[in-house]
Amino acid sequence: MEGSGHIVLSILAGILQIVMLPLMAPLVTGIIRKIKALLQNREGASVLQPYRDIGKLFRKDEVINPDASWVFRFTPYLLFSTTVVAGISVPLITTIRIFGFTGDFLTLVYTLALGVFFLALAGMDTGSSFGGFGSSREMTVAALSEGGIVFSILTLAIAARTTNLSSIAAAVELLPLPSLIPVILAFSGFLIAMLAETGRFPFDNPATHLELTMIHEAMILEYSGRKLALIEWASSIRLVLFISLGVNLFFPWGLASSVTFPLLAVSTVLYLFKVLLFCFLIAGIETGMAKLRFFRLPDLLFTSFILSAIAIGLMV
Amino acid sequence: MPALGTIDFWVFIIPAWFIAGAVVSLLLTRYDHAANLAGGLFAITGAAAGILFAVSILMSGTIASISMPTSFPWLSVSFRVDSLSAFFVLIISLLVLLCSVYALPYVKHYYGKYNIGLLGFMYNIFIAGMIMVVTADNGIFFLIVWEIMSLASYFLVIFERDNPEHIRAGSVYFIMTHTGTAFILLAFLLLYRTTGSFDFAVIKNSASAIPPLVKNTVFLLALVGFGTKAGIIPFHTWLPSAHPSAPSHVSALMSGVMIKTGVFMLMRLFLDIMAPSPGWWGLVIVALGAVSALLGVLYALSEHDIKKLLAYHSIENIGIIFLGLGSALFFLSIGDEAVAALCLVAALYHTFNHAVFKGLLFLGAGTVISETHTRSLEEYGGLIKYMPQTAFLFLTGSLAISAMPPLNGFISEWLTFQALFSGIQLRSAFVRGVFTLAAGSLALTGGLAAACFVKVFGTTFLARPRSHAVSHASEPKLSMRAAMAVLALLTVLLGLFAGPVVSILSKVAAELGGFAGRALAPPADVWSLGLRDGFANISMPVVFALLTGGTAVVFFAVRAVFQKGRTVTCRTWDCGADLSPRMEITATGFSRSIIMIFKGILKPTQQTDTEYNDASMRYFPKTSVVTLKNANIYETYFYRPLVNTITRISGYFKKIQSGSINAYVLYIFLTLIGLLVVYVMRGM
Amino acid sequence: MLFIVLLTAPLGAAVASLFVRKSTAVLEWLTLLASAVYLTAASGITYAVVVRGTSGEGADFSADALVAILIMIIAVVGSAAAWYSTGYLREEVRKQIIGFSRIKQYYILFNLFLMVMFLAVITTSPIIMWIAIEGTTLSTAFLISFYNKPSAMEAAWKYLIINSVGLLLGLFGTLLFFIPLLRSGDSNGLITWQMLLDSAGTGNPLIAKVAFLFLLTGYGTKMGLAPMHTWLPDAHSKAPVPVSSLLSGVLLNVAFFGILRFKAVTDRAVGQAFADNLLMFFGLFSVVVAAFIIFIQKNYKRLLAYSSIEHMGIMALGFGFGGAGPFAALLQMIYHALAKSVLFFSAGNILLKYSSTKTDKVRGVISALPVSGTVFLIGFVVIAGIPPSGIFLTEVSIFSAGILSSPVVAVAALFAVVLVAVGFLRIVASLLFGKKPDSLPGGEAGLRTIIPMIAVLSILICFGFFIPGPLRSLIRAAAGGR
Amino acid sequence: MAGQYFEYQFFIEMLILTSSIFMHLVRKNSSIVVLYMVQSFLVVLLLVLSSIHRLSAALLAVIVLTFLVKVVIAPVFFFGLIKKNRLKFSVSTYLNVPVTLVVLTALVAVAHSHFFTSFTAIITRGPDTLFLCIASILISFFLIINRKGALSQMIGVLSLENSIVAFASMAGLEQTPGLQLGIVFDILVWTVIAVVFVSMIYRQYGSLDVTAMRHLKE
Repeated sequence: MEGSGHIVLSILAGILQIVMLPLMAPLVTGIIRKIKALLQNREGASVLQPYRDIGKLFRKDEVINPDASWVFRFTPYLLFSTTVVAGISVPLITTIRIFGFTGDFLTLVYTLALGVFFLALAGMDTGSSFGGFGSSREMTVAALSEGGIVFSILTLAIAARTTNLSSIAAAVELLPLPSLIPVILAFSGFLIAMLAETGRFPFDNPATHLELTMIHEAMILEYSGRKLALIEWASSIRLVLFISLGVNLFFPWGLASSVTFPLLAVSTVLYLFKVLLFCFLIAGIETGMAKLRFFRLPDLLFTSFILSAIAIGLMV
Repeated sequence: MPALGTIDFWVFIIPAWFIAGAVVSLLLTRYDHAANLAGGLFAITGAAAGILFAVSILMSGTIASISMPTSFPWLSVSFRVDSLSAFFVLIISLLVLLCSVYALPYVKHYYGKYNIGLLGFMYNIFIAGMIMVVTADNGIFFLIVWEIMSLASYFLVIFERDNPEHIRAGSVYFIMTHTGTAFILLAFLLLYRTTGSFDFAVIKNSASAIPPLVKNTVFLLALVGFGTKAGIIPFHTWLPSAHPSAPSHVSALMSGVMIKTGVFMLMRLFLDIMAPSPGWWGLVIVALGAVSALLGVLYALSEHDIKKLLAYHSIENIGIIFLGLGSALFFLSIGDEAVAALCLVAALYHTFNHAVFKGLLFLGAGTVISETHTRSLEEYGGLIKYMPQTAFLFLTGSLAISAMPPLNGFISEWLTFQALFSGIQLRSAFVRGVFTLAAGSLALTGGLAAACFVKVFGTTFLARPRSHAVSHASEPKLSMRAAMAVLALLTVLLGLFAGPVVSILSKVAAELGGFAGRALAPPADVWSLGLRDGFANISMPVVFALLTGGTAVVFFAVRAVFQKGRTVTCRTWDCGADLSPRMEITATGFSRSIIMIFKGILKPTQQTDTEYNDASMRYFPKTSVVTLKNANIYETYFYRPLVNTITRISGYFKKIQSGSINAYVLYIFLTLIGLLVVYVMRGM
Repeated sequence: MLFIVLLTAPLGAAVASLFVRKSTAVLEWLTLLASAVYLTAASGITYAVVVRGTSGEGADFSADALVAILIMIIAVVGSAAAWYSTGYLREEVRKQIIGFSRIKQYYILFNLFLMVMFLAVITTSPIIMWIAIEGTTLSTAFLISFYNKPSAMEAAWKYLIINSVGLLLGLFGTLLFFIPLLRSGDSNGLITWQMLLDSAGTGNPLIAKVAFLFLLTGYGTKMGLAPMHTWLPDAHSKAPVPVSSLLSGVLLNVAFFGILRFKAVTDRAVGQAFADNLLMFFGLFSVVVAAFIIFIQKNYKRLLAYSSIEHMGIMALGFGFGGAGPFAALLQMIYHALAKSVLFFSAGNILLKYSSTKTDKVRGVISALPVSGTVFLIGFVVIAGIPPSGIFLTEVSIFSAGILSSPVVAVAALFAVVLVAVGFLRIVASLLFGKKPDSLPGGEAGLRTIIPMIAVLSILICFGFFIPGPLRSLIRAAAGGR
Repeated sequence: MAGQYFEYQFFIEMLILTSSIFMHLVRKNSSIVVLYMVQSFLVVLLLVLSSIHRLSAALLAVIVLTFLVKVVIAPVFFFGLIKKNRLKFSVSTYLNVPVTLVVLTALVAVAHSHFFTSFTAIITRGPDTLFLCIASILISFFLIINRKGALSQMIGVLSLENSIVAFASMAGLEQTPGLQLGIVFDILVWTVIAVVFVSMIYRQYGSLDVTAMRHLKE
């Protein structure tokens, strides 16, 4: 009886693991927008607005440049799928490895990179000036931020003696107090790199279409209709994916260590709460900070890298 | 001579077959087509035999060897093929097979212009040289075949000898590789001084008697010598100019396998013959690897010549191989054989992978070049519409080299990362620092490589044509596409079946590291691949399935749910002006931001040429050309001063030949007096 | 008998040529006939040496293994050069550079030159050897000034004076070697090498040392050891090409032969180390000087001359290092003689085509002269010691002898040799490749300028891969019993 | 050994050395040829002295021939050359007279220094003669270095040869007559060739100044 309940719960957790991120992603985006609006003394749109946007885009006709090749048409699907596949690896509510074969953090980073690779190609595919420089900037930032992401998670991996994300989360929870200093350092590194990876302030402005400042938006300028919808959705999943990584790797307290219903319920609530806090953090940063000039970004990214490297040095 | 049909016989017959092919090709030199066919068919059959031979050695685990004495006492024609040699024979044969298939139609455009018989001769000699290099068992014999390989490749580099640029590239190549050989010779001579033999087996048996100072000197000499061939920074300067000068299928071989022979010999020497080694050897190699990987990719980014760019990526990938190799040496020195096995597997795996995807990319580049007659990225564009299959294959190669899952580049890079992570967990702060920086360099390298290949693929195949060069491009001959397709398939298979590959490589590594028989290899089966004590595990089939399946599901789901969407084809809004190719981003423009970020390392020089409509009123420029180049700091701060110093010294020596007969007689006089003073004084 | 034939064949050709009027063909036939004769005679003598260990004729002439090697070198390179001369000079006549009287003078001196070289190696008397080597200077002086241009005069004059001075020092050294014999009262009659060897231990070692110093300086001048080498590039670059090939490939070896003979005596008198160190010093200095000058050389004939200096230096090193060195050095002597003549022949064809020895005036030789260009390239590979050439093996074995006895010298020489290859390649690449001038018609001059070259090249390549047993034992005997 | 003539030999050798030194000091080409003639004559005298007790017809023939070649034929050639081309004065030297003298003194000192003391073993009585020969060799050698004229260089080489012959005869190192004949013949041919060359050089360059021949420098 306990066995069958366990299995049922496991399947449930597995499904949750797969669908939770895609489903809640637009909401998180909406929440951040809302908080930002409130902080900026605006009323802002509803937190559900992103769902409506995506839905509307899905139903719209699309326009495609005749110069575009199959790369342009194929990219949104691949991007969406890589983001979702990457999301499966992230521990959301439990430290148990639900899918035993996934969860390696390098795989996660590189799977996400695959999406970016194609997105950058798609940006160049239509031959417009915007798309090209958007790709260039995106790849520049992505190349530099990859080190920060890898290293900040590596700090934890070394402490945990594993590169599996769920196991890292489980191990970090048990770390002695002195080890928290490197964890905090690594988190600062992670935060910077994550903002870059998800195209937030001070790296990119997700809400702009000004040619001088945009990176991500420039690449996808040619997209419309359902392809745009997929891309928008994927980027919001990407954001919540990184938020989840941040909250569950660096602050894993409350993650369910076994598959029982009460534990799962508590950890789900805790997880959502942590994500909400993180949303406040991001919104705060975006409100309090100006976007940096492009050539100032590398300094910040190298800072992230160095912070994580120091953290590794401190972690024995 | 071993009996016909035994495995030892094949050791001898495979190189002999290539040499026969070389001779036949040369004899047919008057008939271009026959020479091409002969050279190609001999290479293809020889390579097929080589694959079978290598696989049978790898599978059976036997060691094939033959040795024939020669007229010279210290020289014997000795071959010995253990699993490491067999592994390299396999890589070489595999790439040779595909490149030769590719070359059959490719070489046609040289008909009538250059000597095809000679090409076939040099090509087959080159292959025979490579095969013999990885199977030689005597130092002098090794040096001979090593130089044969270098010489043949030199002639292949200058094959299009009317172009002064190729001649210059060839000269630099020859000079550097010959100097490198001198370092190798010196290393062997030192070993000979202490062990009294040039035979690898003898040296290995008395390796423990070599004094540390000699051993360390040999290490440094061999590192310089073989590092030059491998193209490790700072000895790489020949590589970016030499590889592009050769015909593309040869470039593929040079980049894909020839430079690996340097890696092979480093493995052979340090892990096998001279083992055990002190820890700092490994750290030096790791550091060199880290520097080469990062700088290689940065130089590649600032390059617009497609073949040069690929050549720079070879430097990068050799750096990655060095990371694995160096870590293996280091872990062996501290006695951690299990991790050493992992590191070696990473190095070997990446060696294989790089051969496959670099071969693919060079063949692809060769196709593009032969269709457009230019090597400049700035003149391509939109080729995906003229040659969709080539584009797809090239994209596969690009993804593989950028370490994108689920292709093969990812898995070896993943293994290398894991190797470095093991180093980071060590106790010594210094060692940890080295490994941390190396891992950082690798992480950065991966990202930059992806950026670079976005640039290459984007500017070459996507968007609109940038020049007329593209307009007459079309798909190449079937066999050329087939060769590339097989390589592309291999990038997938090598990624998908990482588990079985790793278990084979583990055997090679175990034999090489001297810990055969102990189960130290990373546990691997068809489905997954894990590291000791569960540090990490990965399942490539699942990653593959998820990515392909996921994409398919998304695609069909979206199709199914939103059927109503209409797709309109319409030009991009162009603000009223015609969209022209000049509005597309250029290769230079694409990488400019990265170059500027790393300007401390790359030292870019920018040159702007502006032409105005009106001489007096400089408000409306007609054209403006920005040229972004990297200062060649090795040239400026090392090679150029070196050459200048030698030239200056030569100037002093030249003054001996002053032209004055009185001075000449005076030399004789002074020599005589000087000798008398020295010797008669000493005799007293 | 064979010894007499060896000397009379070229002498006869020279004398007979004196009486030839107006017919170039007769001159050519005389020389070619002589070459066939002395080639046969030399082979006969070598065969006798291989079979019996030595061969001799009366008290005056004898041949041991070393002599056999040298007469074979002289005969082979000499007859190839004779053959090549016929083609080369015809071509020059066609270009109206020279006339009949010149040709006649050429063949007379050419044959005399060969005769005195044969004499120098087969005689049993050191003094006759001296006279014969002086004879080489005299017979080649006018060959070097053959074109009667100011620069050729300059080269010839320098050649004459420097070599005369050197050889007089050699004479003085030779005479000093006789002192022990004098003490033993055995001064009547012809003094032979054997007598010198027998008496070597009896004299004052200091005198033996001084004698060898004079001798080494003197014969070293002729051999082209730095810093006494100064005449060599001038003479080689100004002489007609076949003569250059003989100077470089043969004459230097004959001078080295003299030094080796006396070294054997000195070794017995004062021990090996003395002469070994001297040879090492001069050898290294020659290699280094040649290497650096080759690095900035701009004239391909001078380049070949400096390369000869380098190789003489390496051979000296080989004998200085001991161990496996002498064997390898003698083998290298053979390789070098063959390779250098091949290189000079092909350089001659280039010169005929382009009329310039300056490297910046010559481009695209491979296109203009496919055969000569290729041969030049192969010659370069051989002479630069790049595998699979035999010189690579001999050099490696010299270095491996050196790394055991004097590592520093060996390492220095190794890098100098690399520098030579580098400098050589720069010139080879600029000569052979690239586009040939459009105004230049392609095609070789004629078979007579090609066949000798190919013939020597084939011998060279065969020996590079396989050394026949008799030759090997010959070299071994020569190296051991020096 | 010709011991009884030791004083004469010493005296003659002294004169030979003096003639070598004077070759450095004279300016006129004809004077240097005369000096060479004198020196050759002295050498012949020395040969006669050293072999007087075993004088044979063959030896006499050699001596006569040597006399003919060195004292008669060679100078005749040289005078003819000088006359034909009106080469009265030789070209200058590198070192001026005082410095030359200093160098010569040094060379004589070197010859007498302990470098060559072992040569005392050759002649037990009166090694000084041998040292004079060596001094003469070195001084003749230096003549070739110091002089810029082709003719002077030629004489220098011949003088060097004279000094060596003198040394050989002093030390009792004469060879068989046949060999000596060979050497003399060699010298004769050499002289002829050198004279031809000198006149050719004069034709090509308009002077005998060897410093004009400095084109081959690479």
